Amino acid sequence: MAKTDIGPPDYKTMLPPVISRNYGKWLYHEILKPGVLMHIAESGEALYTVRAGSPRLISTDHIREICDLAEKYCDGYLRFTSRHNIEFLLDDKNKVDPLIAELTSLNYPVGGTGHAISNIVHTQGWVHCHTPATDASGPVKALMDEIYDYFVTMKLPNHVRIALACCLNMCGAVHCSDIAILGIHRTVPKTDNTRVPNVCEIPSTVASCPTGAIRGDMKAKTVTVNDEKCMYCGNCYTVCPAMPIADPDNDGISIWVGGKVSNARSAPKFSKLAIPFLPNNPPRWPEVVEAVKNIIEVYASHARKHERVGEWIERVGWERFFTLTGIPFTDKHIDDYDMATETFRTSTQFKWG
Amino acid sequence: MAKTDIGPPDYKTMLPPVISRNYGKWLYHEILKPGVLMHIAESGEALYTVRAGSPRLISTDHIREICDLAEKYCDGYLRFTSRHNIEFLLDDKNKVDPLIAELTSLNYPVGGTGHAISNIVHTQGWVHCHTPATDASGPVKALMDEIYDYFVTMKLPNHVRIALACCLNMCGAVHCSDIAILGIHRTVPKTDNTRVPNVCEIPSTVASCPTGAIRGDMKAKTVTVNDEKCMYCGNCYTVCPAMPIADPDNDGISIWVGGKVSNARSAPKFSKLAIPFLPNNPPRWPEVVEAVKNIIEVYASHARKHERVGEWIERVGWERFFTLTGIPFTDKHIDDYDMATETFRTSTQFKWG
Amino acid sequence: MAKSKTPLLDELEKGKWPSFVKDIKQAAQKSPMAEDLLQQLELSYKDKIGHWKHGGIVGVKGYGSGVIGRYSDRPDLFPNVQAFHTLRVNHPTGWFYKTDALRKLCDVWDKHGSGLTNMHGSTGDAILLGTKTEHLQPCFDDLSAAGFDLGGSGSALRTPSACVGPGRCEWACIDSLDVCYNLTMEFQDKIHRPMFPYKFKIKVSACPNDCVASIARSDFSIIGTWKGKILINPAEVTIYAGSDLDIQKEVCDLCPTKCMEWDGKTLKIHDGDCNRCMHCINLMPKALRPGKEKGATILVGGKAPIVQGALLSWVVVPFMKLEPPYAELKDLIERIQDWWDENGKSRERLGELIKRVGMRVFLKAVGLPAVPQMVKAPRSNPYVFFWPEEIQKEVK
Amino acid sequence: MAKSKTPLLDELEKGKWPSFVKDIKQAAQKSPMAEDLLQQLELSYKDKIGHWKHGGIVGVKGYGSGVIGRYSDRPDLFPNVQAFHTLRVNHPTGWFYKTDALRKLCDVWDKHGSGLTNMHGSTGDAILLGTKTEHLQPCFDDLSAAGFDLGGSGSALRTPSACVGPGRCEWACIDSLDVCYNLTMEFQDKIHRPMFPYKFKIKVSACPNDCVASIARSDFSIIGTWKGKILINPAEVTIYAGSDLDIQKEVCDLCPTKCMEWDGKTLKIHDGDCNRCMHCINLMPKALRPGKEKGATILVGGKAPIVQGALLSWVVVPFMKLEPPYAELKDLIERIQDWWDENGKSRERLGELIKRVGMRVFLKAVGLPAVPQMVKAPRSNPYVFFWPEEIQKEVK
Ligand code: SRM
Ligand code: SRM
Ligand code: SRM
Ligand code: SRM
Ligand code: SF4
Ligand code: SF4
Ligand code: SF4
Ligand code: SF4
Ligand code: SF4
Ligand code: SF4
Ligand code: SF4
Ligand code: SF4
Repeated sequence: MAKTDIGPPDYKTMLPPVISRNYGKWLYHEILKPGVLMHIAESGEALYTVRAGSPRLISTDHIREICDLAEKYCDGYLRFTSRHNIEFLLDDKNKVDPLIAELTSLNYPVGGTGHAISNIVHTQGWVHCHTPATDASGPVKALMDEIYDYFVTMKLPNHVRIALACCLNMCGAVHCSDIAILGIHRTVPKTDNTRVPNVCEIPSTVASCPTGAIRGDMKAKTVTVNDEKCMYCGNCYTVCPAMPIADPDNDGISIWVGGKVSNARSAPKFSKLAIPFLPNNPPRWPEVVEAVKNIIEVYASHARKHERVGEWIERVGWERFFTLTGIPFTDKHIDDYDMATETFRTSTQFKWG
Repeated sequence: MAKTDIGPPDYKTMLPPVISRNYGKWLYHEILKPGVLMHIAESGEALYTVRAGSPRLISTDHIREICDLAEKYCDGYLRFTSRHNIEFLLDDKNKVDPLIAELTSLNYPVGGTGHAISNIVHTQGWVHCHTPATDASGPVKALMDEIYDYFVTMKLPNHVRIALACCLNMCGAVHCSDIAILGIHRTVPKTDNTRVPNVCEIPSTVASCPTGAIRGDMKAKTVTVNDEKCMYCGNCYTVCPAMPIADPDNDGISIWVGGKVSNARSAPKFSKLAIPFLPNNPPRWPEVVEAVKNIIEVYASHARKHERVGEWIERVGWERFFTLTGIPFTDKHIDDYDMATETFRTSTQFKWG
Repeated sequence: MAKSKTPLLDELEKGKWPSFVKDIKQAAQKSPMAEDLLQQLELSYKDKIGHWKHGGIVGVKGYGSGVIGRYSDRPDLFPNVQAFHTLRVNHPTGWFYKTDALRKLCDVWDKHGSGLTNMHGSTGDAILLGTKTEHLQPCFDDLSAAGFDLGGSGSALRTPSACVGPGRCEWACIDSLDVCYNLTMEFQDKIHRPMFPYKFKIKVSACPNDCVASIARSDFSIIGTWKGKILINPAEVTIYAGSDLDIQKEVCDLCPTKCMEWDGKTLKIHDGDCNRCMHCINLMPKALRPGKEKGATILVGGKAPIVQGALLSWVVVPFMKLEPPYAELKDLIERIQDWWDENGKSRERLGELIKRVGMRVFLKAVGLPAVPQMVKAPRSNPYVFFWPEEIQKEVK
Repeated sequence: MAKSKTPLLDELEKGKWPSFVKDIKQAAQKSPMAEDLLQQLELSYKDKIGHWKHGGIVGVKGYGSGVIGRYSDRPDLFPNVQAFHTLRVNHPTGWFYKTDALRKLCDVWDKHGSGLTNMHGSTGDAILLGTKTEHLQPCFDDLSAAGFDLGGSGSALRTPSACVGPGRCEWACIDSLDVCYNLTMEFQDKIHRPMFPYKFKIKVSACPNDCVASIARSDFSIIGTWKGKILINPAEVTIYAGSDLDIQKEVCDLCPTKCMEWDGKTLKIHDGDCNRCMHCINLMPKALRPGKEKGATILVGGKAPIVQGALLSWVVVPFMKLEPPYAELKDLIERIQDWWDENGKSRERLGELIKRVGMRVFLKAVGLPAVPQMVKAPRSNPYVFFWPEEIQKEVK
């Protein structure tokens, strides 16, 4: 039988020699051009990183192609980033441009560094999950095609981190992204009380509902949803398969903005609602692509250097954000969950728009 | 029978002629010296206001004395401020100094304007209320004696608004004051279940508890308090007289800082906990007086011009506030009520102290 | 010399600040009620505990509010304060008095009560501090004859109050005194006959300095503001530049929106970015004035912590013109109170009700449009409700 | 030319960004599973709905986690994805690979699965995307032989992840890779055998830039930081001064604590006021470096919104030295997990439990002292609990 609990391969066996030699002794770095980092160690040695975009959902043959490149240019050493880009790790500066040339010829985008838009952190969608309100890979591909230029250049005020999650579970980084694309349901789960007794546990189903919309009948082993209290989070479906919530006509996408993770300048922040609903329009989700592009462009032309999306919005005010982007403000933008009152304006300080 | 619903006297009949003439047509003002305002109207006319301190709890004879002064110096016109000071309204500059001289001889403090400490907004305490955890007029008098100088001068970075409330009902301005003095109970109400059935309504008593600590027995018409969930707010006592909470040994005072009401510069803010507990030590509450004085003095020597207490603390950080004042930080400073998580530090940005 | 009966309170006659103990003693010379209050208070100072019982319901004919019942828990020791109720007398708006009115008030109170007052209570009433049950009605009758009426208490509209505003202040953007008085007169019935789920407070400040703490201490906060450019008087700016005031450091650098520019000669304000905080105007009253188009921001929900935690009022109407007879304002107040009255639980303030059911439901019910000025930031949680009609609309 | 069976997905082969559709088609050349996935996905694009059923419980021997069960709801149309489970393979810390290891992974997966992967999943695993139930165990056996192991899923410790840290980054204040790997090895059992109330995530970033989103996406966030002075290299400052960088505007003015002074020649930092946000260091990597005394800030509670709303992690230990074998760190993790395990309800994350019972109770239970660094500001509501022993103490 196979050995268990061996854990992952020791990362030390995966490090290129230049890293092993200079581990923990890096002095500074420079971004030589989009997608190319140079790290200089105390020893004076240099490490060159070439970053290439990836659709993340990749075939084994695609991985082998990456391996081929790594073997050709960097002795077989590479890594992936926390945003799923590929990084080739070179110790020879002379190989950088040839590598980039070959990557380009193979249609790998080289970039994602500095004040760029990097890869979109995303999730499974219709490819593999059971609760999605939209696809993941599709909208990501459609959007990256359109904003490709921001990946291969560094002309934004600061980097813009985009994430997509296909349902409110928010696998990924959606709740703290500069721009987040979130699949949402908008109709109440359709409970099948003939199946509930067999596949669901009543108390945990009742407990799963954040707004207390579910009433359970312990004797009949059935549940009822109070439609007015349901905000379509789908959490009951996670717990009780007899409460499917997907609805092709009413599922779609919401857009969130202004989140961040780093502690640079301002503290980490949650993303906030910008657009409550856009329709699912496969295969290229034009409304979503358009909406995100608009936000990026308004940001690009109004933010000051080094301002993240959320920092820009906080400086000019959300009133102004809605005016500048032309996005309509609705009652849905006003929080009504448990800490809602914290978001209400408790001051006469505001702008007219 | 007396006429009802006549409402208060029409304020227009109470205005001095110089105000009636220039109503709504004021151009600017100057603070001529502590306690003396000069308002200039578009017409060029001037109104002089002389502000004098008051203990608020005053006898009719004291009011008559004020009337005597008003008649002597300002044709019988005066007003009280929203912080319970007395304002003499003069149209003749020459009468200002004689009025001040007489006020001084009668021991009226003249001041409370500009960057001063004005009167302490306060409540009933042991003088008239049924739920106090401390007295109101007593601590106010003891403290004002000690910080008198800040009332009659204008040497602070900005004005400092102090308020006192004798229980968590917070009659007055305690929840948004630069410095607030708040009476607190610290022990669970002593329920008298022999009286409960007669004097209390069970459902409203149960509902009165913010933390859900009270269980009611509808049949026996009695209530039980879960000691661990009780935070001694006394709200149940308001609703149910058979649940007295006052406790001479454990009642006392807590100190709160950094609140404000004006929209000037920063938005209005709540006061935050500085000192969870100080003992009730009548007649002069030395611990309380000392603690408040310390905070004022640290503020006076560290804040920048125009910074309110809360603005100063937010600039330097609460870590620094505790270091500078020497006040110990405890687990009681960390919120654990419904929006507690909003106050937790969600960033690596902080100071060491 | 006889030993004082109030050694603890005597300590509070010392010191420079005027002493309430002196006032109680002064009243005690005429009033046995005041004398017993003094003695009971001394006992409280000794015992470190209040000696009043839980209040009972007392009042005057036709009214449900305006009187706070109070009884001593030691009537054996202090028979004259066995009953010691306060009357809340509605103050003339802005707390302006002519002495003859004040003297009448004193005379009535010397006749019927302890001779002690609070000028004023923190809601704004003239508090007549302590009398016996049998004096309440005669006292009210005499007050009424003297032109005074009671203020609110209990689950009623409480006595509205206003900053001095146009009476003296150059920054008044609305006529706070008239608005307050007009509402007070309009809503006499709501003040005197409690019929709400809980108390309801209205406070009017004529500019964002909010000298009457409207945003913190009222369910319905009316705060003056303006649209358009801050008026600049360049000549006066130059004079300030020559004075002690450091315009760059004290004014521009502290402007919260950083929308001011000062080059040592000209002061420029990017008014589109200004959030009307008042700071620059406060510091340069001769040079700067609020803009010309004036009105009020309406905020609701403010209150102290009991039961759900303290709330500051929330913007619900960014800008409303306020001119007599204030029809739009009154209509909004009525709509809000009606909705609250119908939906609020007992002892649930307006802010708590909105917190419970959601701003969305409130706005729809009272017919106000959602605007970004209502929030500091849009929601961050994805728990968004859609109205049924919106869902149908999307389905093609 | 035959009409494409996937006209909708074909649209996503266009455009410059690498296309996942191409990868699925590539895999489909070898794998009928991948082919059926493609077709089912096309159907989803047509129907605008997913075609996967609610997952079932499948796995490998001895483990409770590492596999996500998945079944098609149209097995009639797509029999090859009737079962289509993913394996979560724990990545080498920092996502570093030598190609031979990667190739082995590919070979195993071609043998047993669809030939499709996610490199990587957003928790950090190498996701092997879709295979049949009967392949799970043999696939695991081959993975194990190739030196790989599964990551976490379900109510287990999830695969910890770390930023590249000392592997490449000059700002690393802790050895993020070693800490992460060490914890991963120490807690193998907790990763593979779900025994918690819900999932538990650990992420390690070696500085406050938090390149692994630790503060937002993990229950236990370890973030490198320092004490003492930022190291300044004045010669390099001078070089920056001569470059495009506007030190005053871009660096000093954006310092959140305004603790930097620049006179055109010398850069001064008032380190006591610095909150170590990294901004100045980020902009001037050659001139500025984190201070010498290095360690980590520990924060807990971060998570996505389900059920109680999203949380960012909260500071619970402002500074902890981190050196192998990380005894203090591991001990803290164990104490926290034990307390959570004992007190957490089913599907209640650590942050939600602390939110429910209060930070005060948490700190006492795990033995951490309260310090002001834990809060943005002290409480504003007066609902303060006292411990029974404190009350006794006060009574004299
Ligand atoms: C490779 C990677 C770490 C890893 O272990 O994989 C990485 C590497 C670096 N990060 Fe990062 N960051 C990486 C994800 C992140 C993330 C996480 C994320 O995006 O999900 C963050 C937090 C994002 C956020 O705040 O929402 C992050 C926030 C930063 C920042 C802060 C920027 C800011 O102003 O907020 C810096 C500093 C800077 O860029 O000046 C930084 C700086 C850097 C530096 C310059 C550090 C260094 O000296 O080596 C590295 C090159 C940056 C570049 O791309 O220009 N890194 N960095 C990750 C690359 C992801 C990618 O493929 O694009
Ligand atoms: C008389 C009074 C209004 C009334 O109707 O009674 C009043 C009158 C003035 N206030 Fe006020 N304020 C009065 C209570 C308040 C309050 C309410 C309170 O204290 O409870 C506030 C909000 C306090 C807070 O923020 O916590 C208040 C915040 C201000 C401010 C904002 C100051 C700031 O920087 O935050 C100004 C502007 C200034 O002082 O430069 C102001 C300015 C003024 C001016 C200069 C307005 C004017 O041009 O006439 C008046 C003289 C101020 C002075 O005392 O120096 N007034 N002022 C109140 C006097 C109370 C007292 O006896 O001390
Ligand atoms: C007299 C006065 C204090 C003072 O010394 O000035 C006062 C006195 C009492 N208040 Fe108050 N409140 C007074 C202004 C306030 C204010 C300030 C304000 O109105 O600006 C507040 C905070 C603002 C607010 O309303 O939120 C205030 C918040 C409370 C509360 C908490 C209400 C809440 O929703 O949080 C209670 C508790 C209750 O209603 O059961 C309360 C209850 C009480 C009671 C009636 C106690 C009771 O349950 O019976 C007190 C009667 C004392 C007595 O024996 O006379 N009093 N009370 C003030 C009224 C005088 C006046 O009419 O002018
Ligand atoms: C595969 C992955 C998305 C991806 O495409 O990368 C994923 C996929 C699923 N997540 Fe996730 N989550 C994944 C990372 C995350 C993250 C990001 C992270 O770990 O940094 C989060 C947000 C952080 C967090 O944990 O709070 C995340 C928050 C959730 C939640 C909400 C948890 C919460 O407390 O709010 C659920 C719901 C649940 O657990 O019932 C969830 C549930 C799920 C399930 C298991 C759906 C379910 O209920 O069965 C998804 C299985 C999809 C499938 O068919 O394979 N997933 N999930 C990620 C794991 C891959 C890996 O191991 O590397
Ligand atoms: S976000 Fe939702 S639908 Fe998407 S992978 Fe995660 S759990 Fe599945
Ligand atoms: S979808 Fe969410 S809100 Fe609606 S019933 Fe299910 S758990 Fe409750
Ligand atoms: S604060 Fe409390 S004790 Fe004091 S007057 Fe108000 S209700 Fe009474
Ligand atoms: S004092 Fe407050 S917390 Fe305690 S039982 Fe009474 S209402 Fe509840
Ligand atoms: S609120 Fe404004 S208008 Fe009213 S008195 Fe204060 S400063 Fe003047
Ligand atoms: S009112 Fe306030 S925000 Fe507007 S310009 Fe003046 S200081 Fe700035
Ligand atoms: S978190 Fe800090 S140490 Fe780690 S890679 Fe990012 S910048 Fe470097
Ligand atoms: S690290 Fe941040 S806070 Fe510290 S000096 Fe640099 S910019 Fe300022």
